[in-house]
Amino acid sequence: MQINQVNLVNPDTLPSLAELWLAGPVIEILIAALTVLLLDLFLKDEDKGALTWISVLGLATAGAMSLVLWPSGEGILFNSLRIDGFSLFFTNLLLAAAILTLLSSVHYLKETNIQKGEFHALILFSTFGMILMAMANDLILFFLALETMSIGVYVLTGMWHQRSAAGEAAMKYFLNGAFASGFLLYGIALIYGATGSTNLERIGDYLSQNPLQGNFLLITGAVLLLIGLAFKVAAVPFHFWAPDVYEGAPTPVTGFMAVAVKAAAFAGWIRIVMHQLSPLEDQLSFILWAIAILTMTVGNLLALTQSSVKRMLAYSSIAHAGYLLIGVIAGNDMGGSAVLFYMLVYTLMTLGAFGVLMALQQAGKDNDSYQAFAGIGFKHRFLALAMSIFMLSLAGFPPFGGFTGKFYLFRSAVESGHTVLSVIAVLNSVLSVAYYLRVIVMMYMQEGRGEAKPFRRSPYLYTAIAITALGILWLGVAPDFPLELSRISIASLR
Amino acid sequence: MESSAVMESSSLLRWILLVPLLGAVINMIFTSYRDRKTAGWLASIALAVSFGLSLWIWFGLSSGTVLNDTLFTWIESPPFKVKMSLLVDRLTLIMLLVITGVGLMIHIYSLGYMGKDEGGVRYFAYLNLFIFFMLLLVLADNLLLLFVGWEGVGLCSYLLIGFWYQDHTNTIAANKAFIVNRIGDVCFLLGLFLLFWELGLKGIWTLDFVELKSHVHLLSTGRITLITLLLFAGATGKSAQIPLFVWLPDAMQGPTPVSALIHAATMVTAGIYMTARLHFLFALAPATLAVIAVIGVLTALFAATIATAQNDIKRVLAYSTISQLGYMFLAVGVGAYSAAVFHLFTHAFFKACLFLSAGSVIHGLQGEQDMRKMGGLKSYFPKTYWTYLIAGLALSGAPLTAGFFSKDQILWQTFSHGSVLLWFVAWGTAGLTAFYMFRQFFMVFHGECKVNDHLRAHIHESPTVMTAPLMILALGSIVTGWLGLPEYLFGSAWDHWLEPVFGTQVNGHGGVLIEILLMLLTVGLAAGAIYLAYRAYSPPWVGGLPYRLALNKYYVDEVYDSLFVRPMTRLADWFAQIFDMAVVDRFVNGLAARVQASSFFWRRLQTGNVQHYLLYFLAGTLFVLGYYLF
Amino acid sequence: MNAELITFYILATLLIVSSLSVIFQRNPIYSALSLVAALFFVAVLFLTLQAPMLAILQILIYAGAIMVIFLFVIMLLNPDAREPRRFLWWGFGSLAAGILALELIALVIPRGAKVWSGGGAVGPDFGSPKKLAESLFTDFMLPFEVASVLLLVALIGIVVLAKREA
Amino acid sequence: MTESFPGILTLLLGIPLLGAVVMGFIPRNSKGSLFGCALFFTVLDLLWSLNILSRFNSTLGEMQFVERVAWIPSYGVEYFIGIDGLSLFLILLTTLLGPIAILASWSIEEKVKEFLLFMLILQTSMLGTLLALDLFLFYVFWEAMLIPMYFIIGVWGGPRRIYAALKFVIYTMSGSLIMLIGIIALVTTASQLNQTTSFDLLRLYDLRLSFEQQMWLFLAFSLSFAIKVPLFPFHTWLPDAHVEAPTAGSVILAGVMLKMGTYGFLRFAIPLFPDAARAAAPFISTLAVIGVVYGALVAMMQSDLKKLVAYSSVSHLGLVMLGLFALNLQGVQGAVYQMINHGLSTAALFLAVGMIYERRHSRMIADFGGLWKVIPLFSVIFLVITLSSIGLPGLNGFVGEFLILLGAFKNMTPWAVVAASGIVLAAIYMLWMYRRVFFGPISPENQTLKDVGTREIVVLVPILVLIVFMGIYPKPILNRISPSVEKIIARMERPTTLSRQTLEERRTAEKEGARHAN
Amino acid sequence: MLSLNYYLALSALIFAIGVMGVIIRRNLIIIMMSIELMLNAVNLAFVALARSHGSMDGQTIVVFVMAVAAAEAVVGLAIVITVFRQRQTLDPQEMQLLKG
Repeated sequence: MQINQVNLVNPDTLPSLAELWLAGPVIEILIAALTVLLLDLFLKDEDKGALTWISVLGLATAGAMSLVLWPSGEGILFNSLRIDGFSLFFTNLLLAAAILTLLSSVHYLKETNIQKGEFHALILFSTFGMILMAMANDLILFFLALETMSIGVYVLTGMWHQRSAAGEAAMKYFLNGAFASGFLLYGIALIYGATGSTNLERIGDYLSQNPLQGNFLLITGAVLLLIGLAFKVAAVPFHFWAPDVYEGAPTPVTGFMAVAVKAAAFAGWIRIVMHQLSPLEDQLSFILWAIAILTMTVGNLLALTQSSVKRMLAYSSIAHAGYLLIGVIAGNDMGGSAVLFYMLVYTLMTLGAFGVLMALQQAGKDNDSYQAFAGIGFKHRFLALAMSIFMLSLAGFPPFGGFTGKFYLFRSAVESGHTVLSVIAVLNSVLSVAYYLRVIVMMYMQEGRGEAKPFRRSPYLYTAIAITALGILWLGVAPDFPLELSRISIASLR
Repeated sequence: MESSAVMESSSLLRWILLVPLLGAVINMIFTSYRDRKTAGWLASIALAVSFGLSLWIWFGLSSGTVLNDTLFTWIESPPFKVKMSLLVDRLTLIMLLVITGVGLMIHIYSLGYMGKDEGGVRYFAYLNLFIFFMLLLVLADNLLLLFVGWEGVGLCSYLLIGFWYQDHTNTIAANKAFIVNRIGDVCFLLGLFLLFWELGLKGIWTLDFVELKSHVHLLSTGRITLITLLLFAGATGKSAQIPLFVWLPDAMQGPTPVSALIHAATMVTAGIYMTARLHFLFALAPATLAVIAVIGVLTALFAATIATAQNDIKRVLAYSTISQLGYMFLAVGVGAYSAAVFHLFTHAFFKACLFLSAGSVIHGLQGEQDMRKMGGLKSYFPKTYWTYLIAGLALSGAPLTAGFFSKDQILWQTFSHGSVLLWFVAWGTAGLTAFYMFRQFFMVFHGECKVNDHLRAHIHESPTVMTAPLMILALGSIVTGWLGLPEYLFGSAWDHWLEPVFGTQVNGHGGVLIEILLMLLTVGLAAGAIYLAYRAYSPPWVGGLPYRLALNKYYVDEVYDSLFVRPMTRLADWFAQIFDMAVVDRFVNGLAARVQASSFFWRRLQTGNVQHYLLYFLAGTLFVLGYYLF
Repeated sequence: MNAELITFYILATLLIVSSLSVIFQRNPIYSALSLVAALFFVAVLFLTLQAPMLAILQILIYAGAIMVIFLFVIMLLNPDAREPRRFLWWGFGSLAAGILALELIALVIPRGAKVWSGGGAVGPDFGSPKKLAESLFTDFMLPFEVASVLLLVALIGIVVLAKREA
Repeated sequence: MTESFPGILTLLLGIPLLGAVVMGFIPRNSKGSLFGCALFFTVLDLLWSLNILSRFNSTLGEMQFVERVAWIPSYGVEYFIGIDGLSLFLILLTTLLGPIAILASWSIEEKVKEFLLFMLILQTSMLGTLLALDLFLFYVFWEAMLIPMYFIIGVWGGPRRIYAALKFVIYTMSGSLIMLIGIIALVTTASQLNQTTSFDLLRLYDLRLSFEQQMWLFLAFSLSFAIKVPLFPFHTWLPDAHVEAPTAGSVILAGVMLKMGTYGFLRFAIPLFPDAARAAAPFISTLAVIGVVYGALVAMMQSDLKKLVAYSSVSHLGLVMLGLFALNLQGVQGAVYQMINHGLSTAALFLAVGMIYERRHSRMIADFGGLWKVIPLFSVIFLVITLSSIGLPGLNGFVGEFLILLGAFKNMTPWAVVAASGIVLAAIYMLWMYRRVFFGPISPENQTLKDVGTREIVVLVPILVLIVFMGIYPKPILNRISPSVEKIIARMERPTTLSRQTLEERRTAEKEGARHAN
Repeated sequence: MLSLNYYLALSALIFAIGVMGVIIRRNLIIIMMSIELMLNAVNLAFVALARSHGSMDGQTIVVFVMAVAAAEAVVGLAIVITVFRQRQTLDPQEMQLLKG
């Protein structure tokens, strides 16, 4: 009887085929994920290499579809998804991150006995969640997508059974994540309470039509939402999970977390906080400001004295979240596009760096201390060169993408009058130079203690590293095209 | 250099300069391929050419003509512009002849003196280089080019003092000479800057002597006083006056011909030359002139007293040089430029002769310089003895010698200038001069021979190549004086010769009678002093406090050491060892360390306990919410 | 005081007490049972808010399904019930939580701003399964689908995590 | 007079880079051909720069051989390079020192290929810094310089190389990043005033900023440049870097890199913010003069030859700074001239010290003495360099020092007087060092040292020739410098900035305009 | 009809109790139950707000929250089981391999 009643719903309100077609890229990822899951059951162990190809193919197809299919500025499926340049940008960014992660993890998985089928499927599902986060035009959809992504990543973190740190990391991540989800959800509830809707556009309408001064319900909601997002990007003081989890997780997952999760969260940050909640800018700016400064300072300060490169990269990713927040604070279009551009650069730099860490992995164990890098500079030139590029780019040296990105971020901050913020960021950059260069010191200026055995030659991994390194160079030397892309993407939000 | 002087261009001038430079360069480049003898002859010939050219000019230069040779623009930074340009007037010509003439003698002498030294080639290269810079100094037509020569001769002096570089005392002396000179040079530069900009304020942008001369009257007296004082401070360095004289005695560490050429005849007189060259400027600053006169006479007295107590044959002569330079500055101070230059001229001869004679003795004694270990050498050095005597007499102002006329003129000018006190001190100093000179003479050539037996067997008179220049210089020590006879005799050819440069010197009050009286007083004093020296080879006050003071050079070196050198090195040491590391660098490194320490500190928050993390999370939330509550 | 309010107070007290009991029980099983009680009281509160369908779901899903898993895991692991209690830490925790409650209440209870006043009129079928379904399959169709993916992911997750090594 | 894009300056930049690419194809173990390749390309670059010199129009103060291509249009960034009298000779200095430094590194046996690659990249980035007329481009090159230098010090340096390299990079970077904010703020302000975003230096010159803005921006820029110079008290990275760097590194560092700081002041900080520069002149001059005296005093007490030379650089560059902030033709021209002088003489000193080090494996002054006896030719060369460094008239150092002091004396007499004492102090420490190394009795372990070989003579002679030539005939150089300097001076003397009030008015008007547009 | 404020206050209180449980308890399972409490508090708020707005959205959302809660609970418990297998404890404070 219930079912009949549902059927009574006016068919016109049901999504048309065209709309579903527009959702094709997202669905395509799901299809790929399910295919992988199914095939995993039937394939013999030695044939499981095919899974990588299927996943990559699926992701690439999704990307291609998105490029071909997506027009600009449409809301589909009851206006809960928005298809615009911004979605397009993040979709492809996230797909690229996923592809690179999969490519670089091929040998890692083999060495560590992590179940290949599930790993691929989970990466795909998480990517699906992330893309929805970037596209979501509805807070509840956003929350669900975020949970899809999170649960996928919790599991990925804990997948490596032999390593007890992985279980611990998963536990920490999960507890923190669930805790933060609670706050996020509470924030959504309050916003819903204040505005009567979870749809971003309707919230936007409400904000533009009603006085905001003293509307504490709304502000509290926004703040709690902010905290939830801050947790996801590992902003201080909601960052404590990050170093432990990044260190404990399998390296490919760490890279994926550091990049894709952060990117998706920033997508939400831009679409929700920067764009739809922009009328609240005055109320939120101080909090954002404080969080940004704390984030970069704490991230850089604590990265300084780490002895594990992996953990250093974890702190460095915290610091970078702080830099990215500068763009959010700037609040103008330039700030938004700076975040997008920097996100792109950051993705390449960080994935590349974690890729090199994976290459150093030995005999099923992570080999991520600074010592592991000692003396590889003139023995394994390609890896060392790539790592140098990543480190220099992370530190913000020209002519690498990291510099261009930072430049753009600072520029947006100065333009919007936040010169002090950018000065603090710059001082932080100086701090960061110390620990990034320490890796280079290890590689080129110190002798290895005979630990560095011949690394596994993994064509996939090396390809991924080469792609990221070249990408960084490209973004540093000829950034015009991606800059223009990021600018168009941000403009499409309006 | 009257304003009416005719300017003539002559490209001859540059060759006077370039030939010695060429000699120096050739010798320098081929140091290792050339034997000493060829090098020496090459150097001497180069100088001879310069000398010849100078003579040529001397014969050709008519009264009131100034020769000019412009090579190229050197430094240009509008409105500042300085040319590489040479100028010869009569003053320059005198200097040219002194430098090339006396220089030639000393070169020839060096052939014998340095003939066996292994660094002979280098020596002659340096010597020629020195001549080049000295000629540049006197030929320069502007103040900056003069300064180039000024510093250049300092360099050569440095190189030559430290010629025997393997001995630390030599090179320390060389450094001292250069650095003390530099202090003066800096003052000189500052004076030059001041002059340039002050004139610039009046719209005149120049450092050319000719143009300066016609424009300096635009400046205020106060400014000129400051400028001239600074320039004079430069001169005290180069010409070894109080307070910067300390380097000259030490400079005697160089080879003796070098002492003769650089530290007696030419370089040290650069200060005199400079003031004479800029007499139009100094003339406008009576206060400066007074300072110069006082410093000059004090230096003369001071150095002379020290000379009476010294036992090193060359040091006596060195202090004597300082003292004589003091006389010259006294002359400058009382406005008697012509007399100053005249004394410079005669002094070049007899002091060079003295030094070379002393060198001859040292050479014969295989390097012994302590007069207490000499004595009775008359028979061993028959020629040197006589040249030494003649030059010594000239220095002491014995009648009819060169020194007699030139020194007398200074004394008379001082007196007639109205400064009786200055005259009196200068007069007394003349007595001291005769005393120390003949104390030295008697200690070296008379009395009992204290040379040890081993050495005595090898004592020999110097070869002709050394004694011939001695004799020529000795001759010069007598006849050059006759160029400047007093008014009451035949009048001074010298003053007439220099009239185009300095104008007519007006020597006012007094009169012939007083002049002759004063002259007699001087001669008498000198004679008495010589007698005293003959009686007691050492001063009667040996052992007394004044003697000890004089023997130890009034502890000036020590005083400077504790006043300037040691505080500075201590300060430098403190800067280098403590301040730079413990303050400046510590600040930088300390900051880094502080950051690192705080990194370790804050890392402790990351306990690994997940519930701590959650509490921090909560605390963050509470703060954020609290911000909106309050 | 009307009846509604009294009911509310009673339910609230019960809910708070059972919630506190969840976190203060030493034995996880008692905690779990307290949680069931708490969930039940929430369901009753749902009823007072005209959400009958949700109340049913609450009891079915939460008390029925989720809590069973909890109890199952507790039995499976049979953890040592003795848990060290550190009072300083408890003090911190309770203080912080107390402040949180105060801050939330202070912020959420609107001070003077009359954005809305509770209790608008609603239709009689408000909260009915039909209404819920309508909402679920129109405006929230995509979230619904995503929720299914979410559950699938969770499924894969537990398989991956809990399966023992071969 | 804009040239078409790959013009002669681009070629100048490109030749070393091309060399680096070509070198990529040379096998790692053939040291000879690696060096040959590096030398070929650096010498080619030198010849090309001489070609530029010959085509340079000495009467113009404007930029010449300008090339301008859009690079990142969305930033408003252009590839905009050009050359004028200020940069011309620094460029020649760079191209000259390039092959010399490479030739001087012959003794490097390990990792030759990488070393030469870094040298070539360094060359390009230094040239780029000097050529760039776009602030962004400038900054890119400015920072890019650090990387190869970091490697050169860190990999091929002495025992404390890591510390030194890290200190060098971090110290320099902390300054330059502040400058980055300065650049951004400047461009942002400019774009608010002009409605277009451009990093074009020449257009930014015409910007009229309020005094307060100028002051802040000047501060940001000067901090970066002051660290690079290095101005007292930001100098402590220098001795460490110099001591630890290999010879070629020291040569480039002292010869070219330090000039980037002073060049930065001259090209950017002073003309962009003339009022602030004028107001800050006493302060900066004070630091400069302290640097002159302090550097000299500290140098005096050093027992390590390289450290001594390093501190002498502090002293010398203090003088250059004084000249720059004399803000008159003589001072600035002298400063530019002195930059080149210092580049030559200090580079030569480091080369010479490197040569001794190769022979004796020590840089301690105390280990030497009486070297003249065994290596007279080397001693003479060293003497000439020493004399150039202490500013003996007739050698290059004098011309620069003289002009600087002359200029400084006019505008800031007391500073000039104190700085003049630096001349005395320079003589003291240099000659003292010279005496202790080359004079005195010789110790047995120094008996067997070899005099300079052909390669070393080839390395040193060009510098010596220039030292003498520039001392005697500076006119062709000064003539080419002065029009550009005059332009800067003229810029300093243009009517001062708009009053703040007008500026505020203008800004509010713009804001309103923007609001209406929305 | 009661004022919304009562429900919101109650929700906040329960949320805080949940938070408190998460922080102070040293048993992973109880911590997870506390998280469930937090989510229920939010649910309560949603339903109350839905009622006051008169819109069904809030109630629908609660359905999703339940789904999320279920998913989190199972995954969380799976993680707890893994960790327990490795460490034989449920005390999060004894899991401090990763720190600094």
